[in-house]
Amino acid sequence: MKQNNKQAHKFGMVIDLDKCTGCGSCMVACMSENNVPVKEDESDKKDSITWMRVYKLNNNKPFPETEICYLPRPCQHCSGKGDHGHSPCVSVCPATATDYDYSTGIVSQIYTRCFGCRYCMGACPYHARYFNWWDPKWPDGMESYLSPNVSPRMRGVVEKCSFCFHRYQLAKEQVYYDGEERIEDEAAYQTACTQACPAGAIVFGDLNNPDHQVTQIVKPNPHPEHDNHDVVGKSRNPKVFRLLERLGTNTKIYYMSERKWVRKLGDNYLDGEWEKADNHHGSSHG
Amino acid sequence: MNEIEKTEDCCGHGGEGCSDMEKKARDDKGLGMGVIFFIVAFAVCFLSGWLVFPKLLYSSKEQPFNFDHALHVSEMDGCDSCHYLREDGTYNGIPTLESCMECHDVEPLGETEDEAIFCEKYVATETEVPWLVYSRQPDCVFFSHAAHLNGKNPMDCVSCHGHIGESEKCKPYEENRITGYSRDIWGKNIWGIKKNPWDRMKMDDCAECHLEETGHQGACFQCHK
Amino acid sequence: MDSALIPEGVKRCSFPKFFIGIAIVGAVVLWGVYGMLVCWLKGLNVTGMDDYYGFALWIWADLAVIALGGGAFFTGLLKYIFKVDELKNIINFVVILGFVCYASALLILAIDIGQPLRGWFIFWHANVHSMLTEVAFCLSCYFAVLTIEFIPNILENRQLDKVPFFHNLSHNMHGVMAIFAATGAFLSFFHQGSLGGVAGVLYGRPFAYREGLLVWPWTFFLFTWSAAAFGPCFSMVVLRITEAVTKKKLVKDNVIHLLAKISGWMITTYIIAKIIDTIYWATVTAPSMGLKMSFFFTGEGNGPYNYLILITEIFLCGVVPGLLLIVKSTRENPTTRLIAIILGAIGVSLNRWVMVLQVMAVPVMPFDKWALYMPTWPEIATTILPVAGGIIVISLAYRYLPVFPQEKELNEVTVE
Amino acid sequence: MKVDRRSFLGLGLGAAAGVALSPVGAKLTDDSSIWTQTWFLTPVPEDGEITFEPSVCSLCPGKCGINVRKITNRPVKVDGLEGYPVNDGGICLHGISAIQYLYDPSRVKTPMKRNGDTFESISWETAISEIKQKLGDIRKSGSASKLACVSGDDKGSVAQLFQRFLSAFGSNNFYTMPNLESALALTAQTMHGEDATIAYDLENAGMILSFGAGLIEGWGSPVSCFKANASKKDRGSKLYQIEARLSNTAANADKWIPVKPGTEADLALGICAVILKEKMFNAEYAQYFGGNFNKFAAMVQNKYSVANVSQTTGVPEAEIAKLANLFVKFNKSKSVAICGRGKANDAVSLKEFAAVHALNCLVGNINQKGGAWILPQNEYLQFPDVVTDDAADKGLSAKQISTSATGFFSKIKATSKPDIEALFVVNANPCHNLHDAKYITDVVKQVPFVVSFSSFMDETAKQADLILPSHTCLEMMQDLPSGSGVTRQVVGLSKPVVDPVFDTKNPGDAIIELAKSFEGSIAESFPWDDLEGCLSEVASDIWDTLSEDGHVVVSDKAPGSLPSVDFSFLAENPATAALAGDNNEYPLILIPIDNMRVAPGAQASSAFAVKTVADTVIKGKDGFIEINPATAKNMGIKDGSEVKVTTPSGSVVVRATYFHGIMPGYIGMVQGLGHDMNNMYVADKGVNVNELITPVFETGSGLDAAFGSVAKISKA
Repeated sequence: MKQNNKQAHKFGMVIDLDKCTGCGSCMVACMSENNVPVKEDESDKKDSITWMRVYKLNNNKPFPETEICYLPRPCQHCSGKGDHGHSPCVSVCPATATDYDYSTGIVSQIYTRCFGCRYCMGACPYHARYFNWWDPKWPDGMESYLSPNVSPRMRGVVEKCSFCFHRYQLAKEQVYYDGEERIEDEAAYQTACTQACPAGAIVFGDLNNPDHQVTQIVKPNPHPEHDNHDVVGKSRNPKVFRLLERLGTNTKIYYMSERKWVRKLGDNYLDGEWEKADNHHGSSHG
Repeated sequence: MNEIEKTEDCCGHGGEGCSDMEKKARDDKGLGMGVIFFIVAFAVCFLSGWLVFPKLLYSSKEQPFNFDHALHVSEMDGCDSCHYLREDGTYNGIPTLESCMECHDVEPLGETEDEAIFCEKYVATETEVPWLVYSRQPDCVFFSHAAHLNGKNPMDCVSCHGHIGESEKCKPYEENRITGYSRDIWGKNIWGIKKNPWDRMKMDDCAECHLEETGHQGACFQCHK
Repeated sequence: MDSALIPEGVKRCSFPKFFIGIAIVGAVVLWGVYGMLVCWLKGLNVTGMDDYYGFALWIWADLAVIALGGGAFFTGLLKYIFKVDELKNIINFVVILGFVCYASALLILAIDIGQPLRGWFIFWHANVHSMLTEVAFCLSCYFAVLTIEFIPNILENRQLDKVPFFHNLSHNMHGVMAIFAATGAFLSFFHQGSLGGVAGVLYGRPFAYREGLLVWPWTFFLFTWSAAAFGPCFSMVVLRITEAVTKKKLVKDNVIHLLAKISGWMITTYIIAKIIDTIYWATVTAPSMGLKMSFFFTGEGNGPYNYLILITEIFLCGVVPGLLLIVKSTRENPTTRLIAIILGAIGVSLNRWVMVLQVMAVPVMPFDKWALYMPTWPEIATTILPVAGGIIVISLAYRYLPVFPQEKELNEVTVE
Repeated sequence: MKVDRRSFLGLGLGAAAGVALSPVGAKLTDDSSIWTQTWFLTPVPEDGEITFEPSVCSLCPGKCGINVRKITNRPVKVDGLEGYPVNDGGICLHGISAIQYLYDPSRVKTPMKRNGDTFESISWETAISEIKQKLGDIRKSGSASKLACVSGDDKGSVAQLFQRFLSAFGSNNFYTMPNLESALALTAQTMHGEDATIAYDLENAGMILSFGAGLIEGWGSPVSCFKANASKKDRGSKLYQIEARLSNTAANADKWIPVKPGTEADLALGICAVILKEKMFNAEYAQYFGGNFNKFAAMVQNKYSVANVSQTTGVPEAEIAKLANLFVKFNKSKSVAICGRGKANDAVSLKEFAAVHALNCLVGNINQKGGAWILPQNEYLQFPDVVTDDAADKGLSAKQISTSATGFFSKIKATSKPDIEALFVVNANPCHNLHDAKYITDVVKQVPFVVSFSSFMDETAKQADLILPSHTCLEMMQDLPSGSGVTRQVVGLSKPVVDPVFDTKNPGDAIIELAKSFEGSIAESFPWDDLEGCLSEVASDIWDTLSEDGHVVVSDKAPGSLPSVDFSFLAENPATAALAGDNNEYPLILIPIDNMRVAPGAQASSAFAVKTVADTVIKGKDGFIEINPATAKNMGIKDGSEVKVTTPSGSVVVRATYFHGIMPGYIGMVQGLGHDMNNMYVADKGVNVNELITPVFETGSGLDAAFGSVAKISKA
């Protein structure tokens, strides 16, 4: 159980940034699925809870060479340096309110355990974690659309994307009912954002399952990179990258784009490093 | 100050006037009174803590009317005729009025006055019975009955719910005034000490069993939502 | 009117005067308490923090007071373990100071967390991997130790001392104080360190992240070292203030000079280590994550976080006080010494600020922006609260307890 | 015995020890923490059985299939419906937000009657009889034609029942809000002389030449367009986007060709010219070209030479020629040209639509795979003839006031005493969504008797004398025909998936009830009890399938026959409508921006949708204009600073946000903001761009063709 054994799932996602239209369906699907509250004013994005946030990237060129691209950012569900499950946030939580589930690769967040020290937020470079600065509020009657499958959060705790874990739980119940043990079918467990995306830009599945589309697109390298042993699961598809891969967070959200400038924005590079990395990637695998 | 100085000046102090005798007497009196008060206060607080506090902590409610589990189990043979897994694997919990009405009607089947109440107050008016659920877990908990009934090593209801199926009377429902939990979650014993596995339904109890059965307590998201 | 409580043979200001002083500070305390209640009742939305600034003024205040309170454990260490006996004349005072600092830290933490009633989870459901857990445990243990170290001094109050039970208790406690001091030193080493670890382990935050030894990043050792080095500076600053307020000399110069000298060498050694650490980080650690040093101190919207802050921390408030305190002449010259110890206290606070707030400010994702933060009044009030509280504790202690063994001798009271 | 300090000490210590050794401390500590996990400040959703109910979304012209997840009859989530012919599982953010509209704070909870400046609740009976009273008087006075109705569209039984009511009553003043569907119908009418609609087979098209159509901004049927756009990568299809601003569509396109807004028609005709000059047009289809083809050919070649067009549009000559060649010779499958700026639901110009359609005709992609399909109107509703009486006939003999909603409002204002005595507004919010919204509001104020059928207290409802609140889409039964460019002709059935939350009615039922309250011909024209009864009769052919499967696919392949093309409208080279106002006084041009995350239609954005909007669109309550840094710097305007935007229609203060992707000299403002509603999530956030745009009417079509407005800005 403690290590990523063969039986274990490793759920992950690949997002095709060339298909993403920035329409916001994923964001709303997520809010609606996960009982995320809405404040009167959400225009201060630094205290606006959006488990799935869509960033607008641009190539910083003047008219008419300008290009823009949208980048959806759920929790990256890092498996941490060397893929050992010590995600930046999990290893710092003092009360074990967030853990790494070795059987699914999902980083949990337990609202009733969290006491709101916010250390995990400081640890997360993706700003995927959100604090409940306010009590959750819904206008009269509106709370009757809340789903019982995700418990609403109280003031003073941290919350984040859970890969719609409750859907996994429900899928599991079905599997048990049918007298099986394990979810094999890709369709049986999909996140709300994946399901909603009208462009089909998001592909979700089990990175340990070769039959799953996500694995076939990403082709993750199971071995540590020779130049940085912390990095495991780097994609062997030259068009696919991860956010801040060099930190060794080993995220399970992969991004895909034909556009060089977009791929370059996925990580920090010293002058000249990017070209090297890209060419290397291109030549050795492309 | 350091030790040497202290001892010195306290000896000096002792030297002037007050003889050890007087000192002793003064202390005894003082301490004596102190001790008496101490004992009294201790006794009062200690006992009220053990005896009165639990009474205050829990409220006690009766069910809308008595439900005879023993009778129904024998009539319907087995728990799962009323408490069952739905097609999608989720658990139906307390049966809805609708499913009760598969057998019951406005006209009582038996003579018990409880059924009479049921028929006129609920069946007739088609209002759900506001049962008080002894084993209701808080909102943050996801418990999969399917996993425990259909999983690798299936469990029977008793191991968690005890012998409620054999009860003829519904015990009063006790609710923790602070947390709103049913008392059965924490257990009857104020320290939460249990004799039988079903005496308590706290996370530790789940973890304990999981550790035995699966070799691991399980990840948070296994049972939380 | 309270003369019965005042230690024998020393002079204290009149009670009304004292009372007015306390009342004024008390008003500040009340303001702080109000701020605290606002935070607890309304929730943390009343603060200037946001999802980019989960750690802000409060956490800084925690780290700072603990570093400044470091004088307690270090002086204790010197006196009880290394038997530097002169320090007995200041040990009571630094213990009280440490007590105040650690009490403040705990209070602020209780306000800072989103669900104070669950605060105890950190002990009950502890995650051994978390630096914060280590902090919590050591911090509270050491606070207990400080309390124990403080008690004998309290029991020496003229009235309490009359009770033989207390008299003997304090006597015996003095006997075993060395053990507590040792424990304290040990605990402090860890929680001072783990406070450094708090930032150092954040491998998702290139500005904070440091390689290290075993499970401890370099910041772990730097924080301990800096606390030991700058703690005494702060103790001396506060002593100087107390002397100014009471218009009395309370500790003999040789004691101060000794402490200053030790502090000086500690600072110098620390700052050398710090400089090496910074260079290594700037040339190896950060670049390995694809970031140039200049990125962290320049760049659009970086607000106050430019090279100046780095230079101030390391040179003005590190190298300078270090040198001033190791050179005999400047060390023994009251003015330069005062400058040095003040700079030192500022330096360590600044270091803690940088290691908390600049970490949050620096964007990590290439398309993200610098984040800045401005505290609100409840944050400020609750941060000043323990300071005011501390002033009251120290005043009371000074007035009613024999804190300074040398006071009598240094100020002969002429009974008229 | 003397009680001294020590006694108290003892007391205290004793008590402390006693409590310490009792369970109190531990239990209270634990329980207090548990209390914070279950306290009253956080709602606990009720658990229950999970069920799914398929339905169809009516929030926009897209008409997507939705699957509503319910917990014991309580809708908790809206998903896209797998396998539905329009959206196959996909769904947009507004559809998902349908559950929020149910409980929207600005909903009208009961029928309302104006009382001075306020409203009072009344019963449905009173409401209906009040209307009957008023309308009765109007008829008696022999001016039946003075009843008008503005509707969101004219498709589906609900809209058509309103139209029918007007006919039975004796008025032909039925207007629909500007929308793509009607523009397409008009184009088909003009170019093929058929009562048809145009659909685009985008998912099979090779090259898509889009003249500003916001394929992923909500144009046409949004989700199906999203899907078509997403699949182009795999199909090797290419999208060429022609517009002044780097919209999401442009950013997502294979090539973005900036062009001066308003000159799209010129560019299209310019490309036609090249195609004709090079004789690249499709010879087979050319035999269907009507008489005026040669005249058209001659006209474009001398009026729209590459040089001229490059001059007017700002597109390099080489680019134009290249586009023409690509468009004709694109190797994969057929190319198709589409138009209608952004969501194409405000300004539309017939000239533009015709010119772009001409391109499709020239390459001969008409009724071809991947081309433009001329589909007969979906006539699944067979209403019996309206029964009319003299009053009705008299009214119907009167001429329709205008051809467009905007035109209608401008006309009735122009005349001193209103031509209109009563106005119905259904599924529309003209006081916010039409150009020069403030002016429109004044006009509506003038109309003696206004009845709104809105679900929400929106800008138009606020001006009404009576509000007959409608269900929201999840509460409502209605038939929803697909359209707006989708090749599959589908009729969907929206079902009530939840009991009405408030005392509202289906406007279809309401209008039937109203009609029946009249004696004689009007009642006779409505021989049904309710909408469902009506549908089961007038849609009898498909009703069984519809009510069982939830949708019916009427047709999903291109018509076999090829329609002839009539170029005479274009051959006359109709004038392009120019923006009102003096360019010297107003050096800049303001263009509305369509943003998928902002709902532009009859209903305002949901709380969810507003939350997703960027802080460069709304910040606090402030709205923004997009401006090219070059333009801004010349005027000394800083990023994020406040500016005053002035147009001939009015002026507002907003903030400026730099965007390299907008053409220098132009400023953009997001459409669908600045609502004046009792709903904290949208109220007063941003400004309504429609208040800044003066309508300009295209000669011939009479459509409002104002693609923007001349404007000037200054530091505020």
